[in-house]
Amino acid sequence: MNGLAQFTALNRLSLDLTTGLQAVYSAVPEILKHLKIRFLLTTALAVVLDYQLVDAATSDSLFRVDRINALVTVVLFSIAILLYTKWAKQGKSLFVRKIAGLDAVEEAVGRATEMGRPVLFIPGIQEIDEIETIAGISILGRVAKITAQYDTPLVVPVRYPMVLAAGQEVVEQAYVEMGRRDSYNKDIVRFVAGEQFAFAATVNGMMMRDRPAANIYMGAFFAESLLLAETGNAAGSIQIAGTARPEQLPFFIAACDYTLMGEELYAASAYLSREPIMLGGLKGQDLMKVIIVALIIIGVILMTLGSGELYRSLFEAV
Amino acid sequence: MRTIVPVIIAFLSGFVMVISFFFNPDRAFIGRIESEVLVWVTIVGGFTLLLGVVSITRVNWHAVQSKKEGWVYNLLTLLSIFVMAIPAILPSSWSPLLGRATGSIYDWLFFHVDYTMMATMFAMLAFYIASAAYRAFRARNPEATLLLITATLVMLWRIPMGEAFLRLFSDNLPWLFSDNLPDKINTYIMSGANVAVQRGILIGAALGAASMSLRIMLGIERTYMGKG
Amino acid sequence: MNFWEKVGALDRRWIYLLVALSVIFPLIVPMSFKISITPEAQQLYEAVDSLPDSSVVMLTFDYYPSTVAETEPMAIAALHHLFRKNCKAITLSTVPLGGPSMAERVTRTLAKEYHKVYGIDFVNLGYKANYVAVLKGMGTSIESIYPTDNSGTPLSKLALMKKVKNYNDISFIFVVADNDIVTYWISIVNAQYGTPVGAGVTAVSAPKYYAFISSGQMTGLLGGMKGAAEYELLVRAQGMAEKGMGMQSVVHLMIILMVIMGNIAFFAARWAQKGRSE
Amino acid sequence: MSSAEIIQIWVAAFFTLAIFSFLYKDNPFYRLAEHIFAGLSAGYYVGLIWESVIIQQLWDPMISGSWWLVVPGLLGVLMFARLWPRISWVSRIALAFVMGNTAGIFLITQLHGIVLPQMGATMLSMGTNNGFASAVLAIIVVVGVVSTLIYFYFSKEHTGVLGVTARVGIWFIMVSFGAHFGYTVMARISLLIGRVYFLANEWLPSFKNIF
Repeated sequence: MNGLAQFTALNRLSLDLTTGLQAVYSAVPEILKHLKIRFLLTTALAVVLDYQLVDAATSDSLFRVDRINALVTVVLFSIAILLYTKWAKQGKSLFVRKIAGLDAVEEAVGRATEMGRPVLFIPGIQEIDEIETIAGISILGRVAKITAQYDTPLVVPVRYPMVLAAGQEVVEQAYVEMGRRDSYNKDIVRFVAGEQFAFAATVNGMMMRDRPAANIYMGAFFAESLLLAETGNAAGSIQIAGTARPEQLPFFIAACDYTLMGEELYAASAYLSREPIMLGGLKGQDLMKVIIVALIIIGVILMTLGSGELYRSLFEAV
Repeated sequence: MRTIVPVIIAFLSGFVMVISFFFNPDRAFIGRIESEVLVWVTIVGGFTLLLGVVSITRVNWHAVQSKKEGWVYNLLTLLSIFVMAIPAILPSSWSPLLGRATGSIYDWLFFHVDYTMMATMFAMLAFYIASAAYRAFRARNPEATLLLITATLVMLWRIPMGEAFLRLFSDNLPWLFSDNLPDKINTYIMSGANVAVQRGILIGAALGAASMSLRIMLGIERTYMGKG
Repeated sequence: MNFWEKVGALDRRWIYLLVALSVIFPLIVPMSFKISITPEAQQLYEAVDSLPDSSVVMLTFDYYPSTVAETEPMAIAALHHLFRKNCKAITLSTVPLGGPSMAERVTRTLAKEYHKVYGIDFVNLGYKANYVAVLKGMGTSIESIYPTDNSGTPLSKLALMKKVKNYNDISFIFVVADNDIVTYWISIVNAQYGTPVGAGVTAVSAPKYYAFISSGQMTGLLGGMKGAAEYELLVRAQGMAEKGMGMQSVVHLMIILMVIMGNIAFFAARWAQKGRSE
Repeated sequence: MSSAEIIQIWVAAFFTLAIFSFLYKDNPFYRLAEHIFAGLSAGYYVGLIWESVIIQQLWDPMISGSWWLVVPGLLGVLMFARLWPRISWVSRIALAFVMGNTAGIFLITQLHGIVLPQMGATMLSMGTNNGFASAVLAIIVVVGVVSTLIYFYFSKEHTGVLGVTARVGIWFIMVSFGAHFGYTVMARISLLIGRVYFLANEWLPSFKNIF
């Protein structure tokens, strides 16, 4: 079988899988879908089992038979992501639980309103093309809606021109939506400084002067996160942080009142913005997590019973 | 046209990599395509770095021209760019001071100015961590308390003096801490709880990265292309 | 602000002074401590030590100048080990800011000490852009990605490179890094080509790689300055890291005290507050 | 110590102290050092890319026969169109070519190189056949991985069994972040030690040769 025939065979295989799955999906409500998916997966594994047993000596064959486990994973993963993205675009109601961190943000802004002191929001210190900055900007939109409603002063220092533009757009839209176009002014979102530590030093100055009631850090942060959180603590503000960078999370947890960790930041912005691409991705990944947990538990049970080696070998990277 | 062509190119460039993974590179023709595409990507990738240099030069040039506040500093940046770049580009056959090899201006400036400053910039973090340790790290809730207790244990375990201190506990109270307490920290905290959580986060992050890659390849995610 | 609140909000520059003193103190009063070897450092040492004579090892300089205090001693100790065991070293860097220059300096200085000949015992490939394509590309042919070495000599003219086509001809990859490239060396190179990968990383990134150690995808791990000191001890190459451990201990104890005192001030302030408001 | 060495050490010491001066407060020395640093780093990229990409990967191979490399060369030049908003769309082709390729590699390697092997490594036997300690460790790892994954699961409310697992997850996460905190403290201190070591052992001794 030359390369071309192999390619069309592969193509037909993935098409059959997609149409088959599609038929199943449309007929079953969402919870049942997870069970259905697990049933389908065990049949797929049966297919894999006899491929995996094919002697690796045929590795000089055109097609890397020993990598069939990766093929099944990639095809299954792609179907899950694409189907959920399609439904999200069709406006289907896809449930995402409310992230506890968002309640903490609303509470903090509420407290700032009571005390009549400003809210300081930093959408991370990275460029606009970073996913964390995009997530930070969508959470800024939510905060701006609340500050618009209660006329609480809002300060948003940023480090890059493109983030400035995106921030101003989101804040203005929030004020217009809450019918408070008059109380919106252009320098709520302001460009502070380019260099990392100069940015932190300037924002620290603002914190000690304006003494904001709430500091909210949502986005990508690096070593200067320590400086910000520490000064905010000294200025007596409630502090809520959210970042996906693992090395900064321990410091934010120890120095802030509430912290959104890693994927929670993306889930919070998907929850708020309901943006189809982000929502589809999140739901697809959630489905994969269910499958992964199920497969792990099956593996642990088989291994404890002493007959799990063959099953476990399906997950080796070759 | 402005988005269809790039989307197709992104898909083809990615699809070659996905397909060639499932074929034997030396047997299938796709292997030859893959290897050539990879060479091209390393070449085009190199130019993105130059893009950053051109934009820094432009930003500083505008600042100097418009005599913005502190434009002298911007002039310094411009000078530093050329003092470093020009000798490096000229062929080293003309004089050992040119080119990039040891003994050239490029190498000297890098090791004795750039290298030093970068090492010092991050050395300041030690000061920030110490002051944050005192002024900000509070056991304000149960989670932060557990974090700080584990952190203290691991910090003690990581230094020889601390290890000796920990071993005091296990030597004098073997029934409570069994034999070697420091080893227990390595086994149960680092290779136990830490491995479990890092693995959970790794799997979550890998699913996120794969999802983003799929969307870039299929042209669903196009923010990197910019507006317009 | 009651007394305890003031104590808790001491001006940070006093603390900076304390840090400076606690770093300078061990310089005046030199201290040496017995450094214990973690199983992960032992695993890395044995993996390299068990390599047969003149086997080819890829040593990568994937760190920025900002973390040289932790990473450079690891690269130097690794090179000592390779030259002493008469292994062939192929060095490269995926870091554009300084990577190739640091690789060049470390290899050239150590080569003099061990009378190693460039092109036969060691080669520095330098930097090529877009590390994902570089790592994947070297799977089929190193020469396709690196037509020449760092100083421009075509690979075909270097004796060592004639017998090394791709990862199949490399016995071990020793990654010294301060960024996420380690995950790609594992998820691209080790997963697809099977070449064993060991790594020396900064302390801030070490905990993450325990997951790869326990899944067997990574053979050995050094974490931060302590990891560097452990490898220096194993290779018996007196180096910078070991000297630094004295200072490390003093400052660490000071930071632990800081956390404890800070929390005492925090709870005392809250307790005083409660006392006054009842 | 030759005069060249002394100059080297004093230049390096000047810039080290200029950066450290920021600790006291932002000052002209720091801004001077900061701007020179930005310039030198950009200059370093020019020298590096000129030789390692343009000369070694493009010019030399092209003049010795592989003329088709002019295509990636042109694609690379197209990248500069990004700097002028009017024609920035031209750069998309080059950007799409690179991003698409990386996406293709990541789609495979994140699933094949990370998800699958990490799943396999979590399938541990909880039996006590090879020792009580290994069974305890297996339980910790399996419960930890499952509870961490459930903590980052967003498609159902964290109530009932799911809620309990997520709670367990947060405790595991706090222990792991505590360990991470302990490691990071050492990282930051080592960097400071590196610089203080340079000042004390190289810069101070150089005073003898001058005064």
